[in-house]
Parts: sequence; C-alpha cells; structure tokens
Amino acid sequence: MEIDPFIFRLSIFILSIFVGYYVVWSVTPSLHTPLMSVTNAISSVIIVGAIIAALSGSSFNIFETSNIFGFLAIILAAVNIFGGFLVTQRMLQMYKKKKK
Amino acid sequence: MEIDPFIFRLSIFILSIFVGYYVVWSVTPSLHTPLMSVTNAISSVIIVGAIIAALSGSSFNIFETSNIFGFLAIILAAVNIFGGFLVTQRMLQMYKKKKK
Amino acid sequence: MIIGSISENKNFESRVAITPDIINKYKSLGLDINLSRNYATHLGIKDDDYKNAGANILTSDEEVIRNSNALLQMSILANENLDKLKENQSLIGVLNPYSNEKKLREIVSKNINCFSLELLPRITRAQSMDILSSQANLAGYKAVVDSFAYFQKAIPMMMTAAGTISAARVLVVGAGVAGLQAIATAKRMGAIVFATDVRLASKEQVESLGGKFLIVEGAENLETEGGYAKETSEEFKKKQEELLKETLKKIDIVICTALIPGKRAPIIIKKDMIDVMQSGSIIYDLAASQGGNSELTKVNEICDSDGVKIMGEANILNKLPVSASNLFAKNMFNFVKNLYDKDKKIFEINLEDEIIKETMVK
Amino acid sequence: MIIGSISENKNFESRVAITPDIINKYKSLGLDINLSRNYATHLGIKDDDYKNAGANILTSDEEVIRNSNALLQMSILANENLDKLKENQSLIGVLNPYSNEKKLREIVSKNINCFSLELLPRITRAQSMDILSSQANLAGYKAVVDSFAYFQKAIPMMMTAAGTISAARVLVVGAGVAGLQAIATAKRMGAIVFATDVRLASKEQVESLGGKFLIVEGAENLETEGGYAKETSEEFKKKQEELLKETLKKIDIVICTALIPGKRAPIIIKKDMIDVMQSGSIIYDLAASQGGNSELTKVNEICDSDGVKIMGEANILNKLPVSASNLFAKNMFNFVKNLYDKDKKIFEINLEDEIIKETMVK
Amino acid sequence: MSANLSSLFYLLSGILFILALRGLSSPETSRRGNYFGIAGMAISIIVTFLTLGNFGFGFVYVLIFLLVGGSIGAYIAFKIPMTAMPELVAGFHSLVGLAAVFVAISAFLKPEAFNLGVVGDIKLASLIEMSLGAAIGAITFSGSIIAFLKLRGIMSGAPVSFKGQHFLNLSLGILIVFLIYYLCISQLPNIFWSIIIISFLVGVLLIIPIGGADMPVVISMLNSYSGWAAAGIGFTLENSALIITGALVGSSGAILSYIMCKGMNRSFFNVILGGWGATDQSTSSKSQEQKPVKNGNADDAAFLMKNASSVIIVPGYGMAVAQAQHALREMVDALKKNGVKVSYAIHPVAGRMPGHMNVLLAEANVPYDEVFELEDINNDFANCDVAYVIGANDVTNPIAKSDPQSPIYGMPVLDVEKSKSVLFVKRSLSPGYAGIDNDLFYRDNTLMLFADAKKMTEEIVKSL
Amino acid sequence: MSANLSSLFYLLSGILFILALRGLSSPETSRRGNYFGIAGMAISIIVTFLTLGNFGFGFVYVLIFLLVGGSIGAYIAFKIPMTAMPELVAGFHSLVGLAAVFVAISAFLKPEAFNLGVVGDIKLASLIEMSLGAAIGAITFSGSIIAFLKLRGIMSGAPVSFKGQHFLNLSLGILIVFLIYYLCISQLPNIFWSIIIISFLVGVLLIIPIGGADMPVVISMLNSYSGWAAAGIGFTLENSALIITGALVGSSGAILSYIMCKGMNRSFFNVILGGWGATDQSTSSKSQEQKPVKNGNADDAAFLMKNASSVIIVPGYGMAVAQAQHALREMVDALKKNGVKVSYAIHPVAGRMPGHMNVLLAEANVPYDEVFELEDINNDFANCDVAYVIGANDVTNPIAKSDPQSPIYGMPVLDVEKSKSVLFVKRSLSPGYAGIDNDLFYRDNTLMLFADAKKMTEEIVKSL
Ligand SMILES: NC(=O)c1ccc[n+]([C@@H]2O[C@H](COP(=O)([O-])OP(=O)(O)OC[C@H]3O[C@@H](n4cnc5c(N)ncnc54)[C@H](OP(=O)(O)O)[C@@H]3O)[C@@H](O)[C@H]2O)c1
Ligand SMILES: NC(=O)c1ccc[n+]([C@@H]2O[C@H](COP(=O)([O-])OP(=O)(O)OC[C@H]3O[C@@H](n4cnc5c(N)ncnc54)[C@H](OP(=O)(O)O)[C@@H]3O)[C@@H](O)[C@H]2O)c1
Ligand SMILES: NC(=O)c1ccc[n+]([C@@H]2O[C@H](COP(=O)([O-])OP(=O)(O)OC[C@H]3O[C@@H](n4cnc5c(N)ncnc54)[C@H](O)[C@@H]3O)[C@@H](O)[C@H]2O)c1
Ligand SMILES: NC(=O)c1ccc[n+]([C@@H]2O[C@H](COP(=O)([O-])OP(=O)(O)OC[C@H]3O[C@@H](n4cnc5c(N)ncnc54)[C@H](O)[C@@H]3O)[C@@H](O)[C@H]2O)c1
Repeated sequence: MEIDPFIFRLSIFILSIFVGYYVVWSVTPSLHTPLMSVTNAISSVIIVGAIIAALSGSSFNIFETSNIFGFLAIILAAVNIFGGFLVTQRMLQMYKKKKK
Repeated sequence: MEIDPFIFRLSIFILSIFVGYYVVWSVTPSLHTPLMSVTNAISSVIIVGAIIAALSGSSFNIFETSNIFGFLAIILAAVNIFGGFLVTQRMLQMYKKKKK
Repeated sequence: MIIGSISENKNFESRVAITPDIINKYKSLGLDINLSRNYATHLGIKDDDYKNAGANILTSDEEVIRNSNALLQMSILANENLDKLKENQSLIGVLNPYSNEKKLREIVSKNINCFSLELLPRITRAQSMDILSSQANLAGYKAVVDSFAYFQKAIPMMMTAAGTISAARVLVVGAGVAGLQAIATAKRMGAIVFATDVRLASKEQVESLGGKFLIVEGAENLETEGGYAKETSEEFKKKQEELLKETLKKIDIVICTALIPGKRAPIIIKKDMIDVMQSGSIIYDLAASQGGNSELTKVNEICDSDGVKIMGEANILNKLPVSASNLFAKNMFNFVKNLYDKDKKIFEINLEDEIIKETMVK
Repeated sequence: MIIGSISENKNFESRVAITPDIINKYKSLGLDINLSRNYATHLGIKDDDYKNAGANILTSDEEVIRNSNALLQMSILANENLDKLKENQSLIGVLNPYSNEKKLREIVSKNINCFSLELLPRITRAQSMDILSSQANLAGYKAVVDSFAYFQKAIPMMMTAAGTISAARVLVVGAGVAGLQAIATAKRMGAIVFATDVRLASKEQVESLGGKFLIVEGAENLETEGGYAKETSEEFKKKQEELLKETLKKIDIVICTALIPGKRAPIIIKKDMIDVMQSGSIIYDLAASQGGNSELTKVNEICDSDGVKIMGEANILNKLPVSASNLFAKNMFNFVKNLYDKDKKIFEINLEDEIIKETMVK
Repeated sequence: MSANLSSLFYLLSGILFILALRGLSSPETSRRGNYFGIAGMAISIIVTFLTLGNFGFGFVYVLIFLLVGGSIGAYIAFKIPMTAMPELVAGFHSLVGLAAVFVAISAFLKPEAFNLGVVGDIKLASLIEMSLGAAIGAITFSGSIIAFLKLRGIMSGAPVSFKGQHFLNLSLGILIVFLIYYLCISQLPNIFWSIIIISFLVGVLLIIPIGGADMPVVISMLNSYSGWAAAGIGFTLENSALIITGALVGSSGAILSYIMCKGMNRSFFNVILGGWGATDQSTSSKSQEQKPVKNGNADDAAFLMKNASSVIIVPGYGMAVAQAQHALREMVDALKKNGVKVSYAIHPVAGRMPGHMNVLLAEANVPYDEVFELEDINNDFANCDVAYVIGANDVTNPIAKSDPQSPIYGMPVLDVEKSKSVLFVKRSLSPGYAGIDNDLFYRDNTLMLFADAKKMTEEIVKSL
Repeated sequence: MSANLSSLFYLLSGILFILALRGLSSPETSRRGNYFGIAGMAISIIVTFLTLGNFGFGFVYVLIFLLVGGSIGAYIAFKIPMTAMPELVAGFHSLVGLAAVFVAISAFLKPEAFNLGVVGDIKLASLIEMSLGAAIGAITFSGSIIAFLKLRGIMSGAPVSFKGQHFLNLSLGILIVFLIYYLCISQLPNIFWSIIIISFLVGVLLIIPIGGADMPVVISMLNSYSGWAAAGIGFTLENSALIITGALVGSSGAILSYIMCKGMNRSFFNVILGGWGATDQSTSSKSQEQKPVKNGNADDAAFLMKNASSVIIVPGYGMAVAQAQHALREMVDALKKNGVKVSYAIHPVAGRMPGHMNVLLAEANVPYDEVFELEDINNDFANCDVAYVIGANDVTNPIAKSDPQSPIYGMPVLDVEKSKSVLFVKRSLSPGYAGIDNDLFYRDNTLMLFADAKKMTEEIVKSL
C-alpha cells in the first residue's frame, strides 16, 4: 500500500493552486502593484534550488559548471528577494493610514 | 532522503484548511442553509472508512464485531449522502432564477 | 335621498362643498344632487360641468333648499335661507357652533339636524373626513408660497457670476399639520427652515422634513419629567423667548401656525422680537383669525413695523379655492357616506358612532 | 474719482444701481460714492446704511450729478437731469440705445461717455458683468413664484386622506437663462416640468435640471443636418405647433421666456392653443415687453381668455427689487472695475478691450 | 487498483468537493456545485471498492446496506417540509458523527485490516488519531441530537445553564486528553470506550446552554466538528480523500458559523461556549418565543427582490425619519436595471403630514407615474412578489380591517400581506403612531429587516 | 537536519507565503503580509542550509553571493523612484526566470546532486519537469526583458505585430513540446540547450505584440509563469516549498492578471495573446502617447479620499447631466463618517445657469454651510489632500490665468491643481462649454476617472 510521493506532491501542488486562486481574488486594485512585487519576491524561493545546485558535489570541486550556474542563480534570486521585499515595504509605506 | 508520508498528509490537511476557509468566505447569506447541507453530505465521505471496516478480513468472517460496526456506519453515512445531496437539490430548486 | 348645496357668500368664501369629481361618488351611493345656478363659476367650473357629472342645476337657492333632504355647505347659511329649512332636513358644514350658537339653537329646535365638521373627533377612522387637517395642510402650503411671492428677495441660494444670493431663512412657529406642510414647502424651495413647537414629539417630525428644530436649553430635562408639565415655568418661557429673539435676528420669513384648540392662539412673536428683525422680513400669521401668534397681527391687513411686514389673512384658502374645495368636498363625501344608510336610504343618526355623536350640534 | 447715482423714477423702476454691500469694494478701488437722499428707502435700505458703508448722501439729485465724475444708473436719466451732465462725465446703465437713440446721440455729442450694459459681448470674461444673465435668472425664478402664488390649485402632488392633489404641469418656453431657472424653480416645488427651445443643445441642459424636453418627431434628423438650418421649414413648424397644442391641453402653467436678441419675441403660443387649455391655467409671459411669446399677451395686464389667465409683466424684477439690485450692483461694479485705471485714477477708455468697445454708445 | 491510482482518484474527489463548496457560494453556480459534490462522492465510493478488490459476499452486503441507507435518506429528503430544514441538517450531522465513531471502533477492534498494527499493539500515531476521531465524532453525534431536539421543539429552545457548567466542560475535556494519553500507554479497550462515552456527554453539555436562536451557528459548528472527525479517521486510514474533505468541511464549517455570528452581530465565542445564552437570550427570547419573527439581512432582501418580477415599495414615517428617500430611489433604479417592475404605494396618511411621502419622493426625483395612491394599487399586491415596507407600520396593519375595538379600525390599509413576501424595514418591533402591535411582523411570508431604513436600503443597494 | 523535519519547515514557509499574499489583499494587513513573506523566505533558505549540512568552503561562497545579490537588490529598491515601479517589477521577474533556467541547467549537468539519476540517464519524470521548468523560466526571462524595455521607454510601447505571428508562436510551442519528447528519448544535451534558446525566442514573440497600456497585465502574467517555473523545478528537486510557492504564485498571478483585465474591461485572452494590441490600441494610444494621463478607478479614488484629511468637491455641468448629486451626497456622508473634512467649492458659472449647482445640491440636502463660493474657498485648495472634480472642466482650467488668447482668459478659476491630488470624473478627455483643452488632465497629481459621474460616484461609495 505504499504510495508514490509524487502523488502527494501533486495533491499539494493542486491544493496550492486553489489557495493561490482564492487568496488574491478579493484584493483591492490599489494593492495590485505591491501584490505583484511581493509575489515576485516570493517566487525567488527558487533560491532553494540554486543553493542546492551551488553546493552539490564535494566541497572541493564546487566550481564545476553546474555549481557555477547555481551560484549565478543565487545572485539573481538574491537580488530579487531583497529588492522585492524592500520595494514592497516602501510602497506599503505610502498606504500607511495617516494619524488623525 | 525519504520523507514520511505523514508529512505529506499534514501538508495536504493544512492546505485543505486554507481552501475551506477561502471557499466559503464570500458565500451569500441566502445560501447558508444549502451550503450547510451540502457540507454535511460531503462529510459523509467517512463512508470510505466504513466500507473498509465492513470488508476487512476475509469474506467468511465478515460478521465479526468490527465488521458490523462498519456496516452500521455504512447505513448511517448512506442516509446522509443521499438525503444530504437530494435535500440540497430541493432547496436550490427554490433559487432557480425565474424566466423573464 | 337628495342632497343639495347653494352658493356661498362669495365675499367671504370662495370654496365650495361639492365639486364635479365627487358627484359620481354620491350617485353611486344612490344620492341625487341639486345645486344652485352658477354654483362654482368663480372657480372656472361651469354649470355644465356639474350637469355632465350628473347633478341637477336648479334656478334658485330657494328651490335647492326646498327640494333637498340635506344641505352640504362650507359655512352656515345666510339668515333668510336658514329660515327656509324645514323639519328633518339636515345641514352639514363648518357651522362654527361657538359664534353661531344662537342661530343654531334655533334651527336645531326646529328638528333640523345640524352637523358641524370641525367638531370631528381626531380618531383614525375620521381622518378621511378631517377638514381641519385637509385645509390646514393647504393653508401651510399657501402661506409659504404667498410670502415667498411677496418677499423682495429670492429664496434659494444662488452662487452666480454676479455674486451670491444666500438662502432665505424661514421660521415656522407651530409644527402641526399646517406647520409641517409649511416646512416642507419652504424646504423644497431651498430655504433654511427652523421650526418650534411645544410638543417635543414634533422635533422628529420637523427633522424628517429637513427642518431644524429650535430647542431651548434644558428642554431635555423637561421632557423627562413628563410631557408638557413644566412647560409653563417662567424660566423656561423666558429662555424660549430669548432663543426666539436671537433666532429672529437672522430670519427672513416667519410662518405662524400655532393654535390651541378652542382657545385664543398663543402670542409667541412679541413686539420686541419684531423690532430685532431685519427690514424687509415678513411674518405670515395663519393664526390671525384666532387672534394671531404675533403681537402686531391684524386680520386681513398687512402691518408694517419698521420695515417688517406682518400679514394676517383670515381665510387664506380663498386664494387656493380649487384645491381646497376638492379636498373639502372629499371630506364631506366621506362624512355623508358614514351617515347615510344605503339600505334604508336615510341618514341614520346613530349616536353610538363617535363621529356622528361629536359632530351633531345639540 | 467720484461716482454717483441718483434715485430712479420709482414709478417704473424699483431697482437701484448701488447697494450698501458694494460700496466697500468701490472704496477699495479708490472711488468715492455720492448718492441722493432716500436713494433706496423703498427697499428698506436707509440712508444711514449707505453712510455707514462709506457713501456720501447729498441733498439733491442735482448736487450728485454736479459732484460726480460718473453716474451709475439702472436706466437712463430723466431729461432734465440729462441736461445737467457735463463734458467728460460718464453715464453707465441700461440705456436702451435703440429706443433712446436721439437722447443718447445728443449727450454723446457733448463728449459725455455713455456705456450701456445690455450691449456687453457674451464672452467669458464679461460673465461677471452680464446684467442680462443676472436679471434674466431672477426673472425666471420670480415668474414661477408669482404664477404659483396666483394659481388656484396647489402645485405639488399630495396624496392625503382627503384625496390626491396631482402635481401641476408647467411648460417653459425657451430654455435660456430665464427658462432654465424657471425649470429649476418649478421642479423643486414639485411640478412636472416640460420645456421647449429651438436650440437642441438645450435638451441636455433641461434634462440636467429634471425637466422633460419636448422634441418634435423628426427633430433628430434636423439636428444631424447641422444646427438651426432646417428649423424654419414649414412642415417642422407645423409639427411643432401640433406637439405644443397637444401638450398644452394638460398644462397648468406656461412660463414664456423665448427671445431673439434685438428682435421682436417669437409668437409661440397661438390663440388656438390657448383655447385648448383648461380654465384656470396661467400663461406668464416674461417676453411681454418684447412683444410676448403668446398671441394674447398685453403688457402689464392680466388677460382672461375663457378662464386662461395671460399675465405679461413689463418689469417683473420690480417685484424682486432687493435681490435684483444686489446682482445688478455687483455687475456694475465689475464693469467699472474693468474700466477704471487704478494708477491713473481715471476711466481708461481702451477701445482694444472688447467689453469697453461694445458697450460704449457712439 | 493500485494504491497510487486510487490516491489520484481520491485527490480528484477532494477537488470535486472543493468545487462543490465553491459552487455553493453563489446562487448562479449552486446547482452545479451540488452535482460536483455528488460526483466526488460517487468517485470515492467506487474507488474504495476497486481498491479493496473484494467483490465477494461482503460486497453484496455492503451494496445492500448502502441502498437501504440511501433509500431512507432519499425518502426523508423528499418528504421533509422545507421549513424543517435546520433540524434535518442537525439530524443528518448526528449520523455522520456516529458513523465516525463506528469506523473508529472498528479500526480499534481490528487494526490489522487497516494496517495499523495488531490488537493490543496499535501504532501510536494511529491510536491518537483514531481516539481523537472517535471523540470528536461522539461529540458531534450527541451535540447534533440535542440541536435536533431543540429545533424540533421536542426539547425547549431555552438555554439550559447551571453553575459550574464551563468548569465541568473544561474538566471533562481535560479528562478526555488524559484518557487518550493513558490509552496510548496501556492500549486498554475500556479506556477507549470511556473516551467515547465521556465525549457523548460533552456533546450534550456543549449544546444545552445554547439558545434556540443560535442553533444555525451551532449546526454549522457541529458540521465543522464532523469534518475534523473525518480528517482524524482519514489520518488513521491514510486516506487522502478523507483528509482533504475533512479539513475542508472542518474549516469551512467553522468559517461559516463565524460568518453567521457576524451577520447576527454576536460574538462567535460567546455562542460557541454557550455564554451568550445566559445573558442576552433571556430578554430577547421573551417576545421571540411568544411570536417568532423571521429576521433577514440586506443580502436576503437583495436576493428576493432581484429575483422578483414585481416589487411594490410602501414608504412610511420611518423613511422620512431616516431620510432614506435617496437611497430608496437608488435601490429602485438598481432593481429596474435588473428588469424588476417597481411601483410605490402611498397610503393617504403615511407619515405625519398630508402628502409627507410625496414631498420626499419628489425630492429624490421619483417619477410621478410610479407613485400610486392606495385605491389604485391595493389590488396589485396580490400579484406582486415582494412588498418592501420601509418605515411604515400602521398603514399596513390588517387589524384595521378586522378588529372594531382597534383604534385604527375602519382606516383603509395597504394589503401588503397579499404579496408573496413582505420585507419590513424598521429598527425594532415597536409600534407606530397608533401604538398598536402589527400582526404582519409574525407572518410566515414576512421577513423583518431590523435597521435604520437608510442604512438597510443602502446595504441592499450594495448587495444588488 | 532530517528530511522529515526540513519538509515540515518547508511546509511552514509555504504557509507563511500564503499568509503573505493574504495580507496583501487589504491595506490594513498589507505590511504584516510582507513580513510573513520575509519570514517564509528566511526559513526556506536557512532550512536548505541545514538540510545540506555543508558548512564548508562552498557555504561561505554561497553567503557571499547571497549578500552581493542582496545588496544590489536593496540598493535598487531604495534608489528607484516610485513612479518606476512597474518596470522594476518586470526587471525583477526576468531575474527569477533566469535563475530558474540556471537551476534547471545545473540539475541537467549534475543530476546526481539532486538524486535524479546520472548524466545521460536522468529519470524520465525529472527530465520532463526540468525541461518544462527551464522552458517556462526562459520565456519568463525574455518576456520580462521586453516588458521592461517597453515600460522603460527604451523600446516603443506600441504593439509590434506582423502577419502569421500567432501561427509562428504556435509552431514554436509545438516544437518545444516535440523537443522535450525527443530529449526524453535521447537525453542529448544539445536538445536541452535548443529548448532553452527557443523558449527565449517565444518569450520575446509573446510580449512584443502587446501594447504599453496592457503591460501591468503582462507583468502579472509573467509573474504567474515564473511561479510555474518554480513549481516545475520544485517537482524536480522534490521540494515542497518550491511546489507550494510555485503553484501559489502561478495561480495567483494568473488570477491577478485576469482581475486586472476585468477592471480595465478588456478580454483576458486578447491581452495575453496580443490580439487586442492590433485592434483597439491604435485609436486610444494616439492621444495617450502625446500626453499621457493617469487613469484610475473607483477603488483608487475611494482609497485616496478615505485616507485624506480634507477633500474639496468641485461640481460642474457634468454632475447635473449625470444627476449625480444624490450619489455625491452619499459619498460625502461616507467620507465624513471616515473622519474626512469635506466642503463643496462652487464656481460662479459652474453649470449652465446661475445657481445651477445650488439647486442640485439643495435637492440632495447638502447643508448650506458646507457649500462655499469661489472667493471663500480658493485658498483652501493648497491645504487640501484631494480635489474631487465631478463633471466640471472649464471652471478649473488654469489657462484662464495664463493665456490671454484663450477664450476664458480673465475668468476666475478654482485652483484645484494646488491640492495634493486631483480626481477628475468625466466621460472622456473632451472639452467643456468653452471648447478648450484642459491642461490639468495631464498633470502628475491628477487621476482621471473616466465614467458617467453618477456611476463612478456610486462605485466609489461602494468601495468606501
Ligand atoms: N399623514 C398624516 O397626515 C398623519 C398625521 C398625524 C398622524 N398620522 C398617523 O401616522 C401614522 C402613519 O403611518 P406610517 O405607517 O407612515 O407610520 P407609523 O405607523 O408611525 O410607523 C412608522 C414606523 O417607522 C419606524 N421607524 C421610525 N424611524 C425609523 C428609522 N430611522 N428607520 C427605520 N424605521 C423607522 C418605526 O418603527 P421602529 O421604531 O421599530 O423603527 C415605526 O413603527 C398613521 O397611524 C397615521 O394615522 C398621520
Ligand atoms: N453658469 C452659467 O450661467 C453658464 C451659462 C452658460 C455657459 N456657462 C459656461 O459653462 C461652463 C461651466 O463650466 P463647468 O466646468 O461647469 O462645465 P464644462 O466646462 O462645460 O464641463 C463639463 C464637463 O462635464 C463632463 N460631463 C458631461 N456629462 C457628464 C456625465 N454624465 N458624467 C460625467 N461627466 C460629464 C464633460 O466632459 P465629458 O464629455 O468628457 O464627460 C464636460 O467636460 C463655463 O465655461 C461657463 O462659462 C455657464
Ligand atoms: N391621527 C390623526 O387622526 C390626526 C389628524 C390630524 C392631526 N393629527 C395630529 O395632531 C397634532 C396637532 O395638529 P394640528 O395641526 O391640527 O394642531 P393645531 O392646529 O391645533 O396647532 C398647531 C401646532 O401649534 C402648536 N402650538 C400650540 N401652542 C404653541 C406654542 N405656545 N408654541 C409653539 N407651538 C405651539 C401645537 O403643538 C401644534 O403642533 C399633530 O401632531 C398632528 O399630526 C392627528
Ligand atoms: N458663457 C456665457 O458667456 C453666457 C452667458 C449667458 C448666457 N449664455 C448662453 O446663451 C444662451 C442664450 O441665453 P439667453 O437666456 O440670454 O437667451 P435669450 O434670452 O436671448 O433667449 C431665451 C431662449 O429662447 C430661445 N428661443 C428663441 N426663439 C425660440 C423659439 N421660436 N422657440 C423656442 N425657444 C426659442 C433661445 O434659444 C434661448 O434659449 C444660453 O445657452 C446661455 O447659456 C452664455
């Protein structure tokens, strides 16, 4: 009765699609841009893959081609992560409700 | 790197909670009762467990106590499934948009 | 049965008790109608209009009186006509039993049934016959329209290239039926409307029409201690007068409608208050014939007090005779309908019926 | 510089050219004001009010004329006063250069500068001086208020226990400045308002005030072929007349405001149309002094045509003199301000300026 | 059928259930939603059969039991009057709860069949899961029974509360947790039975302090419990259909009851903990228990009117007080856009002044040809779907036709009760000018919308 | 760190991302949402380190690269002007896309590191997943670059279309699918490289036909692509954080672009397929390209006004035409409830009749003390946050102050442009009575709300 983990992953994938669908369905238009920039930042979770790629193999030959691609991916994703979250923060600052 | 299927199930469980949360969040009040009755019907998916319980063991000793509980559960769940969906159907009939 | 109506004294009364519209309704009750000639020509209603509706036009008042079982009038008949009434005839109208006491006693003693509609009890069932309400309503409307026409400035706010005309300020004294209609009418013309009344219940009513209710400080306290009780306290009165005086400085038009049933109208706008009003302002006193709400009111005259005009029309509805007659005629019909027994074809004077009991002059 | 104004002939004109409010503004321009005694007492404005505002009250008209560089008036001066004007003085007002041609030619020849404000060009910059607009606006308002006061029925719909009064139906002919204000005023009183005009652009304007625009079938076609072009076609005219006649059967009050600048007012309400109107209806003709929009209009008279009353006031603003004077005075001030050179302290007659050029009588 | 394939199908049925709930969130898609639900259920059942691959003797029995249960369910569904819906749903819940208990018992008795170890040595995780499932199932069962009895009127709807109630519930809860712990150590069947029995008791205790008016919230909450029970069993059986569906039902039920509480302006926790019953219920229940009124909200009103073909508006003094005329006009505009025919019925003495309503409607530019006096429109109520009574009261009171003792006897009234549904917008049940109660509030075809007339009308506009 | 534990943490970070998106759906919770996102990201990165357990030499490098990238990102985030947001987001997208491509390449080159088999014998499923991930990543990359260039103005915003465009795209799509199939059979690296290169081309081709005005939709769509790419890689790496997040971003991005299309009243498919660009764009772009206007909707207006401390309403003829006075009054009431100070500024010749606005405002019962004439209020614009210009035009036109040639020169005008933001409600850019263009429409602090005045105001009321 052992089930292939792929099935589980598929379930998770599909359920996440539903969640994604619902979660933004009622967003106010004025938040479209921050939302976009935060999803962008989040999508750089690909960095997980990049780190794995960069550190694959033993410590000594980390500059094989495949690792180099990993490192490059790390830089790209990192730009995105920091840039994305910070810029969102800046945008949201504008929406701060004024003190009355 | 083998992952315990329980982890997957937990992920599925949690994601489903989110889906359930969102999916009813915007329901119109006039549909509260049909929604309740349909969720009720759906929750009798417990019948899956009941069937497994009823048919456990070999075909010859299916009237062990445990099987009997299974059979009872089947009846209860079945009442629910048929009753629930049909009564929802009846309720929704009332919401049919009139022909103009 | 036949009912009739003769022309009123047109010097005092332009309204009529029967309009062409209503004749059909009488007919369907089984009643015939006699009218005297030129009954309502002064209102632009020709005799032919009545004939076409089914009434009989008789040549003289006398004939109408002779041939009718009941006479429906606005006000009491002239003496010579009263004499022509016979036993068991009925007379229905606004008979003013207080001022006409002697005359009425006389004819009642001749076994003539007199019903005076201003005596109607204010019960829900009598609402459709309530001439006081129907006429007060129109009076409130007309008082505003007339004073606006008389006023030398425009009423609504207008911001124009040639400067701004600010909205006129109107104060309505007494927020009964007439007062409320006055508020509504002034409001819809764009005036800023204030109102005052002793019944605190009227505050909500005034506000429901967009008016501002003038509240004397401390009035809340009064209310809690139960109704009108403390209302007459000297201090309260003084406060009220001060508030009014302060308000009147900025008021352009005052419409007075405050009445106390069966009594002289309360004097609310004192001479010193009029003195503070701006030249050109108007006080239109609907209570004039009951003595007036302002100290300077004279019936049927326009008094000028240092530029403030005080107008006191005795019968303002003579200026709105068509609408007033229409409503009056309908009130009258509803009254007759209640009185008339369709099967027996007579007026059934059922003294159990509060409406009949109260209105019948004894 | 000193400007002055003398009392108008109060038999014809109640309005005044200078109100106390405006004196301050003249002062701040550096102008002094002379007025004759009892200048506006008929409006409830005392001489002291003017004095307090900073004007000089002189004992006689003559003195005012002698001591002022410019005279601001409503209408042209009486002949004896005209003679007293001297060279280089200015006269500003509604001088009616067409009917007063001779008089004006005479004084202009004496080197007296005459400015007649009804000649103002209709450019945006002149809006604040535009007396035709400011007065037409009030006239439209007043025509409605007066005719409503005169009308024998109530205007708004009232559903009451004594039956229903249906809303009055008002037709406004000509939807210019006066017409639009008439529509607005009638509408806010609760009337059902119809309007008609030859300018199709006014349809949207009428509707923006809640009025219904009467459109002749086929008018759409006309519009597409460009402006007024086809408007005079016989067939169109006939259709328009039929539509009007049909509409008038149910109309209670007609307000006429249609004018063609510099010409006799168009006759729109023909005799046969008046015949179909109900007895008691009113036609209020604001165009009366230009000949009237109805065939039966007589200036300053109320004609009765089989129960329909046709009212033709020549100067309706005499009945609303305070507001009218306020706006007029403001228009006049704006005109003077444009004319006056603050530095040179003279009236700078700059004929480059369209406003000055057009209004100056030559 | 392979475990992988069946897992896939279970996932599919989970998705179908999600789509079912989603469909139910709007009237347009609701029926489609129900079909999704049916499809999902059918797939789970068939897949279970195929996975077990046991088509012998037992299979026939299962089919028979299934059909017997199904027939009972179908019979109930067709026979039950529509007005009994809430108690029906409560009753059905109890069945699900009991079924969960039975399945858990079965698993406890024969763990081998479920791959959970052997009797006396059941896997720890499974033991926890199954006892949680059984406990929640039992609570659902007994709680639903109580709710059913209350709604059915067999048991009084009044909240039952006694001193120390909350403390007792808490103690029992702790006891259950302790027993589960002990069960894990000892694997003793008696402990398992005690857990179930105590849970039954907890279910009863949880529901009795909750008043009749709050039952819909309770039912939805029980619904949620039954979901959690199913999820618990799902973990035990390692069945993703049960897990997904259980979680779905569990969370959506909880959210739904939260939404309902918000809609009724009550605290969720007070309702669920039965605290509310003790304080507020006593006052409001008085009038409610004598004569129950149906209480609606803006969405209900919008829904009814949007789907009507004709609506008659009956304005009264309350509209004037609230100055609701503009909002009303807007509502009517929106309705007309939806193709609904709307007219206004003006009673001769509506308001406090002759022509009061006319002034206000004219201010809001209501066209005169939509405004009718009593005589002209009174017959139309019989053919109209909804009468929207906004701040009027006396002028609709049928007592004027029937009771000669009543102060308003003989006044003509608007026959609003003849229309299919009547919506009354007012702030409370208090009487109008005449000071007398209005029987219409308690009629079956009346829905009360308690709010300021303007606010309510604005909200309806929003929902349209 | 055990695989189970790290899985749990990845699940946690997935949940945090869900909460992040959820927070971003309303202004009140948006900042909290962003923090959730940051936390989720931090957890995933740390967990990855712990799981790999490789704290040697390489780890330091990773940290260095991380910091270098991070600094660049932070620098950009702080320096970029707020107006350049859209292109910034587009630029960031391209990075994610490229990162996905790189990770896929890395996995292809060294499958052992990821447990996917060995070079030349990579698991079938993984191969499909990684080539899909790479292809989508490549499309995201080149598409985002084009979007960036268009928004930045480096490339013309005009849509580029040629005959057979759709056909070409379709062929390339089919080609990619075929190549993946072939890759699976042959495992040849060159095929893998071709897939990536062709995908770059597809990305370019997909975006060039889309006009500048539709870029926000495109960006969101690319966002969605980057999500799917991440999910693909997630399947390859069997990493649930990537799967959950990828699916989340993928579906939310798609929905968001759909919502944006609906908000702009355009067909989603036309925008995405670049079909729309060919037809409609040409007309509307004409005026837009000469002078760009900022185009807002009801929600933006509601948001701005709700958060203002003072708002001045400037009504004009358009309010009268639309009969928007009642809706306006309602909007003002709602604003006042929010604590906003509101006044009305009436220009002496607003409308078409002296006092036109006064009649209408009085009808809507606007209190007189909130209504000001030009002279009294003109100085207040400088201290006001929002001027809401509803159907007015000429009376706000600053040309009257500056250009003696203009027909309205010398007319006093309302200085609306001095307020912090100006909202213009009108149906188009067409002029008013005077027939002249209004420069204010094109100012930076102006937001145009193109709609009927009544409809727009009603919608704003709904959003408040
Ligand atoms: N028309 C006239 O000339 C005239 C004159 C004098 C008396 N009357 C009498 O007045 C009555 C008129 O009948 P009606 O039906 O119009 O009025 P009503 O019977 O007085 O009822 C008005 C109802 O409106 C509700 N209400 C008050 N304010 C409200 C608000 N802000 N929002 C929502 N609802 C509100 C009140 O209930 P809640 O408190 O529960 O909200 C009240 O029950 C008749 O009895 C008539 O005889 C009429
Ligand atoms: N007050 C007077 O006495 C008077 C008399 C005659 C002339 N005028 C002149 O009229 C002008 C008045 O200025 P104003 O600013 O009030 O008006 P305006 O300059 O004429 O502008 C009105 C604007 O409203 C818009 N609009 C029209 N219908 C609309 C609707 N249903 N919804 C939304 N917007 C709508 C139009 O733009 P869209 O078409 O793009 O929607 C138009 O640009 C001045 O030029 C003045 O000189 C005044
Ligand atoms: N239901 C019914 O049958 C019915 C019918 C008509 C009127 N009414 C009610 O009766 C009440 C009175 O109506 P009315 O118009 O016939 O009254 P009215 O004409 O007798 O008096 C007019 C108003 O003047 C007020 N007033 C008296 N003295 C005053 C003073 N010193 N200062 C200020 N105001 C003073 C009164 O309170 C009254 O509101 C109203 O509430 C009206 O709604 C009821
Ligand atoms: N911007 C400005 O400077 C300014 C200032 C004031 C007025 N105006 C505009 O000028 C126009 C005319 O205004 P006015 O009131 O001074 O015009 P007016 O007094 O000369 O005429 C009144 C109206 O009668 C109409 N009319 C003429 N013949 C008619 C016929 N046979 N049937 C029906 N209607 C007929 C005219 O079209 C006009 O609308 C209006 O559109 C007004 O808005 C513009």
